[in-house]
Amino acid sequence: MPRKILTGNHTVAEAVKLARVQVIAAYPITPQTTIVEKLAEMVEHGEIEAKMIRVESEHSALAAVYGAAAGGARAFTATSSHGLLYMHEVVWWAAASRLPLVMAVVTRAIGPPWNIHVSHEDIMDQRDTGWIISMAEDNQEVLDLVLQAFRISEDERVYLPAMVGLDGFLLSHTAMPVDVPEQEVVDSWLPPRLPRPYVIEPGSGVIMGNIPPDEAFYRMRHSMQRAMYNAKRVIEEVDEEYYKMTGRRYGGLVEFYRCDDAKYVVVLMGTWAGNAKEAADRLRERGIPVGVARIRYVRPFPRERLREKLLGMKGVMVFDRSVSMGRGGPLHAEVVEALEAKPSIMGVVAGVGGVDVGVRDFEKLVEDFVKKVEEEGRVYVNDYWYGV
Amino acid sequence: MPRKILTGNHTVAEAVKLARVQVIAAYPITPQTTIVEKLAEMVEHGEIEAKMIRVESEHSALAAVYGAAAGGARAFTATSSHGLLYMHEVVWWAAASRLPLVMAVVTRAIGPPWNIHVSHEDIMDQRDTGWIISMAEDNQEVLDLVLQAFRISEDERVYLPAMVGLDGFLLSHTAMPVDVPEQEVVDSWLPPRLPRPYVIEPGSGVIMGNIPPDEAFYRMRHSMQRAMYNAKRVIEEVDEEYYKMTGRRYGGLVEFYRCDDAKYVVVLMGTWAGNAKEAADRLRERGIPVGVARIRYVRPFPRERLREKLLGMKGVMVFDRSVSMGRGGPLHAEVVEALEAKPSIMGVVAGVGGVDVGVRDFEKLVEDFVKKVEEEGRVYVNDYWYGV
Amino acid sequence: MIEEYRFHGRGGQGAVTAARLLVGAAHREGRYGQAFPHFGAERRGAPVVAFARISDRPIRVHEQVREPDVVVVLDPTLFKLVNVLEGLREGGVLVVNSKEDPGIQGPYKVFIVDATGIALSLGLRVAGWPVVNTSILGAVVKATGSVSLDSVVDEIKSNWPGRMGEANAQAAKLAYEKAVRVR
Amino acid sequence: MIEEYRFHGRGGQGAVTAARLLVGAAHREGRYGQAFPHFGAERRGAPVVAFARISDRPIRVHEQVREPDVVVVLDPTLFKLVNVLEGLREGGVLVVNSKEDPGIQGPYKVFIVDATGIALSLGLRVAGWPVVNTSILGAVVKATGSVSLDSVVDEIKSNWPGRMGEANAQAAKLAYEKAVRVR
Amino acid sequence: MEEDHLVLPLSRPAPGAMGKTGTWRNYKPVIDQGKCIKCLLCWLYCPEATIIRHEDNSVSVDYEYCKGCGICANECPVKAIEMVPEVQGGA
Amino acid sequence: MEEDHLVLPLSRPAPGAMGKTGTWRNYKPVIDQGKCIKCLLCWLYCPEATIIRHEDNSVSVDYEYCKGCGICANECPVKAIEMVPEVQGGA
Amino acid sequence: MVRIQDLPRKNFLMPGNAACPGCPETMGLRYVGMALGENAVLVIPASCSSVIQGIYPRSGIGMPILNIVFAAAAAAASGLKAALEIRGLKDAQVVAWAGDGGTGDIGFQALSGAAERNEDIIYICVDNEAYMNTGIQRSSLTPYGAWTTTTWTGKKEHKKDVPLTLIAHRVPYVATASVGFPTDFIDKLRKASKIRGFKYIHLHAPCPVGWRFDPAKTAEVAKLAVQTGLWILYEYENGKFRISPLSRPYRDKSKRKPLVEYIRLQGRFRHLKKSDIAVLEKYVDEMWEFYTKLEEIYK
Amino acid sequence: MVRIQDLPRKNFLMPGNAACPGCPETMGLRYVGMALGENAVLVIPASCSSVIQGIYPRSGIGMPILNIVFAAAAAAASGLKAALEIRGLKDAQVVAWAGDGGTGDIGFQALSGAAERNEDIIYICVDNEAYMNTGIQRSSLTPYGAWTTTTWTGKKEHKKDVPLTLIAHRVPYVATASVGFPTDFIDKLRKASKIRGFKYIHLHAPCPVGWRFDPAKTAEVAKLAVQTGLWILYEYENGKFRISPLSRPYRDKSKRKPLVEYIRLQGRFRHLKKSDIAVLEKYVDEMWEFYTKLEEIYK
Ligand SMILES: Cc1ncc(C[n+]2csc(CCOP(=O)(O)OP(=O)(O)O)c2C)c(N)n1
Ligand SMILES: Cc1ncc(C[n+]2csc(CCOP(=O)(O)OP(=O)(O)O)c2C)c(N)n1
Ligand code: SF4
Ligand code: SF4
Ligand code: SF4
Ligand code: SF4
Ligand code: SF4
Ligand code: SF4
Ligand SMILES: [Mg+2]
Ligand SMILES: [Mg+2]
Repeated sequence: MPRKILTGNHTVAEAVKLARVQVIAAYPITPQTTIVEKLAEMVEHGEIEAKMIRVESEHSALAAVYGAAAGGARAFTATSSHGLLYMHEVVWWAAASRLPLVMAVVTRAIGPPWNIHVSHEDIMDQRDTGWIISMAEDNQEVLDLVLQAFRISEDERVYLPAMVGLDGFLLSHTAMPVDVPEQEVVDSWLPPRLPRPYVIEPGSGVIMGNIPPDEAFYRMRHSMQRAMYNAKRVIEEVDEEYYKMTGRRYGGLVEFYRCDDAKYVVVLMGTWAGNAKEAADRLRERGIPVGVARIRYVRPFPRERLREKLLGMKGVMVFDRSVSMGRGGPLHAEVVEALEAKPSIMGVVAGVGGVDVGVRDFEKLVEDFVKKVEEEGRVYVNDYWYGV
Repeated sequence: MPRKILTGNHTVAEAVKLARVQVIAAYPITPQTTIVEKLAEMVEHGEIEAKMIRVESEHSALAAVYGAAAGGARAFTATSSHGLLYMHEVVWWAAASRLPLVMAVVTRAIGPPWNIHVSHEDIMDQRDTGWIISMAEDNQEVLDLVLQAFRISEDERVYLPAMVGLDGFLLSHTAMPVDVPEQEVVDSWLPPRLPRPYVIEPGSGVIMGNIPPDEAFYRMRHSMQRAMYNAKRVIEEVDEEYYKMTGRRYGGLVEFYRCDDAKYVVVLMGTWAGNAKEAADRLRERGIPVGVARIRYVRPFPRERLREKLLGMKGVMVFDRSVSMGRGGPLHAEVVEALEAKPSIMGVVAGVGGVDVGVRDFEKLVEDFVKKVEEEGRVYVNDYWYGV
Repeated sequence: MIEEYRFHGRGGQGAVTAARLLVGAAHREGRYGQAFPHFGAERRGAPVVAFARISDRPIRVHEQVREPDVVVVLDPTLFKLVNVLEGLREGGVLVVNSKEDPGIQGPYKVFIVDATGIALSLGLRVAGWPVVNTSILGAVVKATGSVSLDSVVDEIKSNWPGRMGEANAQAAKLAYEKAVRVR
Repeated sequence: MIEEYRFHGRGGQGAVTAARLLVGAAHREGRYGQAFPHFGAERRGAPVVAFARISDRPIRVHEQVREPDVVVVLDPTLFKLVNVLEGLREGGVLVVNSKEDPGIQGPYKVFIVDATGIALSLGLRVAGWPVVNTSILGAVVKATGSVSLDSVVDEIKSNWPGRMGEANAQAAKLAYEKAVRVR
Repeated sequence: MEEDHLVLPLSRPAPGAMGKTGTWRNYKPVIDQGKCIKCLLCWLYCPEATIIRHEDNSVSVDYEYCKGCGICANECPVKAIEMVPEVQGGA
Repeated sequence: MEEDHLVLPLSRPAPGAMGKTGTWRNYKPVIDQGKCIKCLLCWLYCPEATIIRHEDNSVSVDYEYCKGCGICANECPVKAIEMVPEVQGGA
Repeated sequence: MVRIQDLPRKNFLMPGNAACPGCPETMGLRYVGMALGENAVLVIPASCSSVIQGIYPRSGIGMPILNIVFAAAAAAASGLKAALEIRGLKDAQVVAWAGDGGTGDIGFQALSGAAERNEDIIYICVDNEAYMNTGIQRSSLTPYGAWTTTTWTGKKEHKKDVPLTLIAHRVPYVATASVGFPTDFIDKLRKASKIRGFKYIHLHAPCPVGWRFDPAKTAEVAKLAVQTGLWILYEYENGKFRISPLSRPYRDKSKRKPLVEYIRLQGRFRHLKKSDIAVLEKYVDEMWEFYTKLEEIYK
Repeated sequence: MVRIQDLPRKNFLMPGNAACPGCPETMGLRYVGMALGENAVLVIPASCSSVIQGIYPRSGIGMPILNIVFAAAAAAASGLKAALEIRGLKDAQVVAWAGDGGTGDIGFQALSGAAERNEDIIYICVDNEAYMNTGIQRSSLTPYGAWTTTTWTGKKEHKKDVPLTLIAHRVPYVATASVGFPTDFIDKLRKASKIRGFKYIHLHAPCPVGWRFDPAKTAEVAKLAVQTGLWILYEYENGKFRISPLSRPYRDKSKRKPLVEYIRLQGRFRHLKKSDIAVLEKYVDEMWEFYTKLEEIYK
């Protein structure tokens, strides 16, 4: 496996090439630009047999690769910050279409004022949309995550698009050693994309997206959530398979660094996890038992894994490189949720897509909940979907 | 105060008229459309002295009213679902510009498949952006929230744009009685907009949005969060003032319905709260002590108010009319966060906008945290901003 | 107590307007109400549904009317197409625009009125279609007594000032007179 | 131990490339490295900064180099514009493209080399500017001994195959020979 | 086979995606086969594809779905189609 | 007075928003006032506004910020401006 | 021009769909099916045509469809075409089918981008001159004077000339068509399907609901638009512009039917004053003058 | 044409800004200040000009600026103008200042919308024929054959003719200009400032960094574009189109300098083959033929 010195962005391009992507569309934005440039170069020089669509905006970039995915091709795009916001509508659309697709997101701050540097607002802003969302710590992981994203996204238990986040400049423009697997090795593990779960083509007789009854809509959304839950398993599996192939594994949804004997844990995601690990080592040298839980996948969110490991800790510190204004760090709230709160709590997802939820529905649901609490003492449910 | 039978959308238009809005730009989308139609009618018939810009998309709709706000006018737009997603980039931009602005969001599901019915994905998707976000239960509250939104948004302690959510069809297309205050009454309470916090005009010498050092950027973001915290107070104040003027008050950030003696509480937002209250009454008749906490403001999120009231409850049930795919209901996570989790937890917001956070920063922060936990036994911090 | 109404009509017949007028009439009497369409694409001629609630107290319920007290059918042909009786409570009221007894079985009060005929007799047409939504409201008043005919008439007139209002109000009055209970 | 480098240059001089080549050379010796620019708009002629880290173990730290072990100055005029010594560790190394001793005070080792002269003597110019980033690397090797001259030469050649590579490699070699410690 | 995690937003072409739209009709097109010259204009213009074109290019109406718009009658060059009120509603 | 909750993204026009850009220069425009015919073309074309136009329409250079692009010299119709290498760096 | 009798019998529009009676969009969809048959794959942004499909799990349109967000028809079609091509399905005709709003307003950028890249797709704008799906709001293609629910006193600006902007993009093929003249439309579609690169067809589609006329008159109104000279049928093909035979007579103003015949049928123009009508009449004359000259330029 | 001596002395561009040496955008900004003075208020989408402003809390541009997201210049300017107008500041000239990418690609829709609504603003496209701020990627306005970092072997399509599409919108004023001819540009700006409604000016702005030429030659290259006939200066004003005096001589092909003089100065064209140059030469001839005829149409 040849090792190369690559920037994060060129690593993305290498991975896209290894994945034998067929259609690429992307729009330049700092600090993602060198991905587009490199891919354009590869396509023009025949290093990769793909069609590149030089779109006029990010909305069109994602719409184009989405169209390509609907047409059965393996497709890829990349963006950052305002580009991601500008395509946001299509981000939602692509996920609910259940088409496999991969996008690299080079994380960057959102203006005003203009700022091209790293920040996680852009990628965290996508957390509701139904995309698998992963975050790399270094360029090696960038390569591995991009390749794995195709596998996960195209897995029949998942069929959701996948985003791979890499930190702007910290990875995108930092050159570091990356083991690049041979094409044959990747080929053996990542076969050509199958025309699944459906393809829009002459004769397919398939219409994607016309109006359903509200209840059917709600079921579709529930099925996305199921696919997310499936993805948790798939991600861990892929991590193992990949290990067999390359000798590298990361721990699936979360990487726990020195957490086994820790009393305090730092939770975060992205490149600065390296700094946190280094800091943990130093603190340990000084007798403070610190570990790091690096969230590799924001979506599906590793609630169970975190809970398992962190519930017994004395202190948990969540670092957010973004903020949900008027509340706080988005990872923070979700980590706290994973560690549960004091009263019995049940989260109900209902009424989505207009499904009528009336007085009697509430009455029944609350009554059942009360009964359960009274019987079981303490109840905790994350997302109960009513009537599905 | 004349009472009229109005749909939610026509209520919005009445409120916009009463607020003497000067510039309107909006793009039609079901179920928001009748707002635009009514406003167009009012403008063309001279019932309101405003300029209406009939834009070609929502991205432009928000950009236009944003431009108008930058030019010192009181400005308004309205949208829904895909419209909100399409303008999402400008939603972010407008907030960080710190310009007062009001937008009505008629909540609706996001496709595919196409679905025009109520769902909260669209408005919840905006929760990171820095907008004040409120949700109405009925059309009376729609009117009141829109009027109050101008006050809050233009308050010098806040200067953030404000969104008012009303549920698609459930309110937008449902006619019900609304007490409409007289113009003079509103005028006395909502004076013309002042050219604050800044105006872009000849001679102003003001440049909005050029590149800052990362640390300045981080400070700007922190200042938005401060403004959000200020808004909590301002919202409660405005609720009181409004009460003096109209005899109506709602409880500020959260309305607690029969929570004082409740053991179980349903938490939710929007129109279906009415159903939940009705259900609570029925359950109480059957001896089950249920209350309802209706979140009126998703942003700023009423952490403290919820905590105060709900921490001692036996059971809390959070209803989300949307889902953050791969996690669960977004309200759910935030309510749980407000009720804290088991270990000591500290949320840190850092590194935003590229501010370098290195090994020693981690080391110091973690050490301080550990010290605090060891000293105080249990620590809980929502958003610690490092170095601001 | 909340009275719940369901209106069946066809796209273009103004079922939603009928619901709104009814609520407006109740409002004139100091009562509370709620009127809303069934939220779908309304196509000319296609079966449509609208709802209303009326109560002495403010209404905070927001759900579809699942068990109406009153069902109003603006077009008798709808009997063949949809189950207009769905969920109608025992003892509930059915008001039908029809010349003849639709022959309904069940524990309901049934009223009929020839709203089409009344509309046509008064020249009430829009785009060739007889306007039956105002006339049938007269029959609803007769059948339920929930609001007064005067309130309905006032509401109609304030909605369409001038000649249009007069004619529509007249239709409601005529329907009030002519409506008969057949069951 | 991680060695940390900071390169000072001007937009167009290739400070980032120098950092990358250095890391590439280390990589040839089985070591690990990291090279990155300071993230701002790079304008021709404007002062720019780049960083590198080299270590025997994989590097997981991702922060700006705050206390470099080695500072490399590609353009002597920069002394007047920026504090190139900022954070340089005690005992650290300063490598300067200069004909004369810059007269630095402090606990540092200072090396100079006339990289500009070397570049021009070999005809190494791009858009009129002398290419100093490859030549100065030779001096860095001499000053630090962290990587071998061979590795640097190989790295240069594999970056620019052909004549360009040869000339640049030659520049590095010459600089290696000519660099002198002045403090 | 629809799996729990894979309820897709996919439809298939089929008549009646909005139900039996023949019920929307107030007027009903009736073709006078005697007058008809088989020009197929009604077939061409019918927005519903509810003019049935037979092997011999004679035409008839699919009343289950015909919405009664009247375009066929309007376009028939020999006035072979009459719009007849349905018993109900119309006037 | 900047309040904690109101750190605005606002700037004001001022020279040196990118620092003393004169330091970017490799070549320096030197005007030969004897040759100069005060045509103002250098002033007009200078992309930096660093040709100073005096009351009498004579011109001089603001070396603190002039980036040394050479446009003034290139456009001067009488070649009254020469680009002289700065001691440093240039060649 | 193709003879009606020779048109294929197969239906690509399903009866029982959700269109209003007398809908011009369903008419147009039928012609697309007749012209392109099994090869057509549609990309449909938000519009009446998204609703016309009816309720899941059925569809009232009998061609494969990728429904797409409002602004993205041309972009999604570009990607879909790329995929089908790279997969070897060379015969597939990817057709973007968008309303006037989805074409001239919110989808204009994606359209322009695809045109500039010369994507090998057919883009059809089905122009009913307003946002009909949301209930008759003004679009940039609404004509001067027309009432809509966002222009209660009539629109103040003239109709945006989208096909002309496409000609300004110098794409291989631009044509105008009308649901009043199906065979002309079908001919143009078939021609387009044989050209490589970007093809744009602008289909005039009078809507009884939005324009307020009797649904029986959809085709009649469409034909009147051409016969009064308001809507000019033409083709721009590889740099050559020519007015189509069906419109050619109306170069001669005296051959044109009076514009008021067209206007009077439509409720949306009811409030027009004489002076407004004069504005529209002048507009027609100017268009003819302009397009006649354009024939000269692009000869 | 205004005399240089009569141009105002006041600087609206601050020295020490963040532009590269030899930047055409700063040149253009200076002329905007000279032409419109204190009345100008700029709306600037993402572009080199957003960076040129330098670092907070200073600004290298001496006019009030609303920076705005990439796609929204024309829309934000529309709103800003509405506000200033409703507040009684009638003299304010709201100027959208956008790059070729922000104009012809991602901002094209907002531009078209504002044009159709005939907003009373001046929209200037500063055209350096690529995305320079992100490091020289292709835009739709990049010319045929040019190397960029997304067209390594040269762009395959011709430059999108954005001003022509604006003429197709029939707005009150469309003009082309060049940083090589500042007084012509200033004249056009001043004329535009007196016209009510939408004004579009397309400013050709050769960029030394992106086009790979010596920064001393920015004005020279700009002038050559006009003198070789590649860039035609013209005005379209209230339905009349005329080629500007500075370009008029080049109607006569023999008066044009050879295109290769222009091409040879630029690194981005280094790889061009003879046949590519022929394509560009043909393009110039065709443009002249077309625009000369357009003068006939819009006389
Ligand atoms: C981003 C976005 N904005 C608005 C809408 C709402 N919308 C759906 S269809 C439509 C109008 C379509 O008009 P047009 O393109 O002319 O097609 P028509 O309905 O007339 O067929 C609108 C405004 C939407 N779906 N998405
Ligand atoms: C939505 C969005 N996409 C991409 C970018 C990144 N971006 C900023 S400026 C720019 C290029 C601008 O090109 P142009 O408009 O030609 O202006 P120039 O830089 O050439 O002056 C790009 C792609 C952005 N800021 N926002
Ligand atoms: S009435 Fe209309 S729908 Fe029915 S057959 Fe005739 S044209 Fe078709
Ligand atoms: S249009 Fe008339 S004549 Fe022609 S086929 Fe139909 S019914 Fe026969
Ligand atoms: S060299 Fe360039 S920046 Fe300096 S004065 Fe001359 S034109 Fe201006
Ligand atoms: S261009 Fe030359 S002659 Fe003209 S003012 Fe400048 S220096 Fe003098
Ligand atoms: S509104 Fe018009 S275009 Fe839309 S479905 Fe109805 S008839 Fe067709
Ligand atoms: S890249 Fe070109 S346009 Fe941009 S700032 Fe530099 S010189 Fe100016
Ligand atoms: Mg339309
Ligand atoms: Mg550009």
